[in-house]
Amino acid sequence: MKFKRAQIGAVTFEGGYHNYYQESWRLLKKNRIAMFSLFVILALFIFACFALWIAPYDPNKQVLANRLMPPGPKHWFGCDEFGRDILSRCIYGCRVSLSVGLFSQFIACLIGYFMGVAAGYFGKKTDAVVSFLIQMFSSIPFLLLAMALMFALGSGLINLYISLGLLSWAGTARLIRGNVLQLREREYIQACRVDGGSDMRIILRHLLPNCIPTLIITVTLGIPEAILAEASLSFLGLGVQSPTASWGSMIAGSEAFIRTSAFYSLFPGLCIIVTVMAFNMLGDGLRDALDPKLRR
Amino acid sequence: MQPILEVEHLKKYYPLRHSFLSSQCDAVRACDDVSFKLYPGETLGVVGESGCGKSTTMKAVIRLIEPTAGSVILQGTDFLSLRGNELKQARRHIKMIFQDPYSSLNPRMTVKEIISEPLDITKGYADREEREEIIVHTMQQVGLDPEFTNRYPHEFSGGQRQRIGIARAIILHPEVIICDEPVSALDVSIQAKILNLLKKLQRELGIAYIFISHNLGVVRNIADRVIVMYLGQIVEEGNNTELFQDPQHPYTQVLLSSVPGLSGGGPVIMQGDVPDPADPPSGCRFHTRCPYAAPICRLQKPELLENVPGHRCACHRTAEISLSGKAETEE
Amino acid sequence: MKKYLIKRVLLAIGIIFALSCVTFVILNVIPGDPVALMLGDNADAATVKAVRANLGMDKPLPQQYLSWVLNLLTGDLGISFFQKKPVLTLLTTAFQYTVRLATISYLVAVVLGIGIGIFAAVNRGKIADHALMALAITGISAPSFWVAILLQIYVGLQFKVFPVSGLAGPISYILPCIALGTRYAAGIARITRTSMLEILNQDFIRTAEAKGLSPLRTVFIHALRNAMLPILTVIGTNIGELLTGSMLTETVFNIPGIGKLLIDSITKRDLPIVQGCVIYIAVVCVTIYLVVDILYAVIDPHIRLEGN
Amino acid sequence: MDEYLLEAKDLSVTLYTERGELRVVDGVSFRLKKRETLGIVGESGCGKSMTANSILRMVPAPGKISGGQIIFKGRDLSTLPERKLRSIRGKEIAMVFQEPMTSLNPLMTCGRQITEALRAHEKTDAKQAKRHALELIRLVGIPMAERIYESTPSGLSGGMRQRIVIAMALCNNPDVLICDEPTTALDVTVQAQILRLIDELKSSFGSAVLFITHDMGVIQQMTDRVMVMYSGQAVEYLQTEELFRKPLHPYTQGLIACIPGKAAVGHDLPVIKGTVPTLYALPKGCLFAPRCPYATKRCRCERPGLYGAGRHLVRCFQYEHKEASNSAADSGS
Repeated sequence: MKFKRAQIGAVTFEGGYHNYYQESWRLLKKNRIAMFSLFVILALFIFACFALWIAPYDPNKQVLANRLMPPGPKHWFGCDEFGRDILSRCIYGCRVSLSVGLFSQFIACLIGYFMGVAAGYFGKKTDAVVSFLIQMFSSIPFLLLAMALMFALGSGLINLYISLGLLSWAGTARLIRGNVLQLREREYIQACRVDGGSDMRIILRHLLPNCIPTLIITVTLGIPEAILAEASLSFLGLGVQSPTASWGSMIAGSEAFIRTSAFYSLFPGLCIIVTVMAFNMLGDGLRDALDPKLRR
Repeated sequence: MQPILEVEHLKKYYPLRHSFLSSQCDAVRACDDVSFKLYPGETLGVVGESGCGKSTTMKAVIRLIEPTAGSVILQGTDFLSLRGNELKQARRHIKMIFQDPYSSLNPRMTVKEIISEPLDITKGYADREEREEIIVHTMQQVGLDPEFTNRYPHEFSGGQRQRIGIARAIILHPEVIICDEPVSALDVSIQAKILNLLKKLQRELGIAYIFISHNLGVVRNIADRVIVMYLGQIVEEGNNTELFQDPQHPYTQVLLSSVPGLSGGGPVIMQGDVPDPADPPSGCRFHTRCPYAAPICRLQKPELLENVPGHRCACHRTAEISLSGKAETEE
Repeated sequence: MKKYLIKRVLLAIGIIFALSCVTFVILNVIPGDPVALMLGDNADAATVKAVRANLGMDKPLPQQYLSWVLNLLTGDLGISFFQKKPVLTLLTTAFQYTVRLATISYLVAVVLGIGIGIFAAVNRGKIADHALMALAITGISAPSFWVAILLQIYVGLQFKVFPVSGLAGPISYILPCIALGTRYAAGIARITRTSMLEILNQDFIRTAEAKGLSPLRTVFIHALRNAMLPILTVIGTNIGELLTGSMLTETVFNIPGIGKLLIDSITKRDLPIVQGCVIYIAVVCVTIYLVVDILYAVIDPHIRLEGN
Repeated sequence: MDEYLLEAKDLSVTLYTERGELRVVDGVSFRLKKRETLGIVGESGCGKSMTANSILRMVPAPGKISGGQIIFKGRDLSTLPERKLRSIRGKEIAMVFQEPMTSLNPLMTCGRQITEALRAHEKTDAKQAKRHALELIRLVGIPMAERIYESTPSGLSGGMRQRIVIAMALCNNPDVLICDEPTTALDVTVQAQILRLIDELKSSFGSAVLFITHDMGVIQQMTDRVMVMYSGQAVEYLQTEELFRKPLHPYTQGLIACIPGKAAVGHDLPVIKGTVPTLYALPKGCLFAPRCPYATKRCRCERPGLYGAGRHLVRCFQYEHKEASNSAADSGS
């Protein structure tokens, strides 16, 4: 059994220019799972954007005659306890999940990047403060604080973006800080110093481009976490406001009917699992393609 | 001739926060009282084993790390006292070439962006056209095809990458370049090419090199004068031929004899490892491993004395050793 | 080691203190008027005023915070607004169930996760590896409350031995434990595999092989111990998440744990319990991290030095 | 045939990468006699380390031995079952690696790492193994053996670690010791110590040594015979003293000429033009032809075989019809 793997480095590329991202894209394209996930995610975005046209019914229209109707030709996913079409609600739920994922991670990524660079590059007291904040936020389950914050703020989409974003930047900041600490010692940064380059130049021209892969990966892997958190909060009644369709709140609604209508809880759950899995697998693929450890 | 770079009593101490092993010492003396002069157009080799402080010293000279004490006079001005824009302008005259051809180039920048960075920082060009011209000319000077300007470093081999690093260093026509192990990561055949390139550039541009290397063969080939360092101090300094053919300090003798294939005789085997720089030996720092150590060596620090003109050596027993060394070779 | 210990304990105390601030701000400052939050909009002014005086909320905020923290130090978390019992008593009773549930599921998850991870790493690239990792990624992507409901539907309701609600003997822990543990088993399996692969690629593994050691010995004696550090980190950092995960599971299975208590209190808007719960869990988590960090330092002496 | 301890016949190693198959070792043969030291020298990427690793079938993952035989004491190691091969690894053939800083387990005491190697092959009790290990630690020149035995490698210098690795390699009195760039990562004075140590131990243990390095000086000091490799092929086999006196292959000549310490001070070094070809696009003819100053049309389209007589073999058409040993004068220097 040979555990060690050969390093096939120092292979010069024959013909054609390859910058880092072209090369990463080439690697990603070869990864079938990641490409399939990307396709699924694009499809989900289309569902979310064009829900109005794609959804067969109005998600909030109650038809009491259709109460808990099992899946059939007219209602593929069946109907809920108010006779609302589950398929349509799932499609609209896509909007909530994806927007929560994207916006909260955008906020988290911004805070995380600046915190991380400040800590890693300037060091000393800034670093001490930021590191303490990072430690504090990562030593308490973020869903707990999110629950408290949502309890205080009240349910609603905007509040979800804010509370999930404000509470999940610690991971990004930690990674960026580590990244910057490593990069700071690179010889090309030293070369820039020898040339008289300013801190601003180093941060913008040298650090930022080298941190972007990390940011891409953390955002991609942060989105599924945020989606799961939103689902949990909505499941507990702390997420979106009541008529809004969210996968988590749909599952919460189905809980009372598990003995009679098993299908009800099945579909929203499948939606969550497919979405979260797609982001997770794309994130894994991106990590393989972008990881600076694997390539120079 | 007026020296272009004069370093006097340069010190760099790294404070140690926890000191539970060493009793009194509270700092790593990576560079301890180093003085030397560099003349225009010459190559000064700096040799020593890893951890001897040769890199630290030179990084302190170029202010990559701020020295603890001492002075650096570059072209008559005190380099260490410069601030802000003055420092930026003075940095045009002194550049550095790094060891690792992989980590010394930013992987997200094209060759052109890398080479032109010093130019852009100092705004050392009149217009866009002149900038292009300078870049192309510099690339040709170091033997790079100007067609490669828009490529990324990872497309190049180690030797070519080192050429890019050299191009970045010479683009502003500095008077001094510090070469920090520029060929250590390269294969012999490529090493030879880079050494030849450095020599060619020196002839054409009159640059003075400080050439740091642990490879004595390389230094033997390229240097005019050589400094030997041990645990943060200079132990011997002399011109190339003298130092290699008639080393005076016992450490230099051991070092030279250790290189297989460089000297005729077999190696002098020295006992033990380099001592911990945080807790260097008293007196002469080499006495713990020196085959000629006498009681005085442990007590008193030897001065760097010029016994032969142009040849300095820090050893209490120089006279006796050179005699006994000769006696041995005659046997 | 002593120095490191002291430093680490001080840090933990600092974090708990900072978290108490954050909790207070979230629950007392952000809502504007916490009493109105508790009583709802249509409470009459007199009642609001009485409740406010009763809870000490008519004083300025810094004073409120101070008295709350001072009470915390003596173990007094206040009185439940609706149940009229000391919060601490309610919390400790409920916490026993949570601990039992979390411990059982986590132990199984850790053992299973590490085992699967090692197996997958050693069989890198083979079908078993791909299948297990596909399972693992499904595991980390499935929301635990949904898994819990599926288990109720397809196991609990089919086989009467497994109750779907409440606690009745050890057997009733099985489904909640599966629901809670899956996600962590999957996560640990993934990190174990990654970590093992990285270590198996190190030079000293090659040395071990060149010595003529058996693959079993190489993997378990040489690789596993070195791979343990990142695995231990994930195991440690997941414990906090485990507590929140168990809240969801408790709600589904109707187990009177701390999660159920918190959710019920949130629904009833019983502020003292919510506040007490958050700070209680925060203290528990910080303590667990403290223990994990110390364990870490015992395994790898380098950490102690870096900590300085 | 019996006088040879280890014999590689037409050995090939291929890396099966996603971009195609790479022949990193291409038909290399060598023989190692008892108590002899054979050097393999070449630049990075020439396949010397792969050759070393292939002997104990330790080629890293996408690579495989794709042809040839490795005969050791009458058995072919390239086809031996894994279990039997394991009883040879570390027992009859041992290895010392390049990176002393990473080739020891950072969490295991040095002593245990040595006794483990001992006990993998011999049933000895813990006490005896410890005694033996301590003896070895002293033998490789480490002071305070007892303390080192109990400590993990973390505080040790590169030289010390390499001594531990050597102690580990020698603990079962191997017949063959494979040293893969054992001193490349070390300082010269420490290198001198380690080289002396290997030399001494070689004679006291009576092992044959296969010494892989890129340093011509080390080759000169350590080896009896040399195999020069270029792009996966052996291009020249010769006695070490001949390496510096009359190298025949143009590549070897170039390699010797460009060693900086040997050349005249201050002058430009002679260089080999061009660069090593990538393994993805090897030249059709002689692998060295694009860089060779003497290349003819034939060199560019035909691969030369090994020519010469006796112990001096050269992969170059110049020597096709000559007795290699007589042709030094023609080598065009």
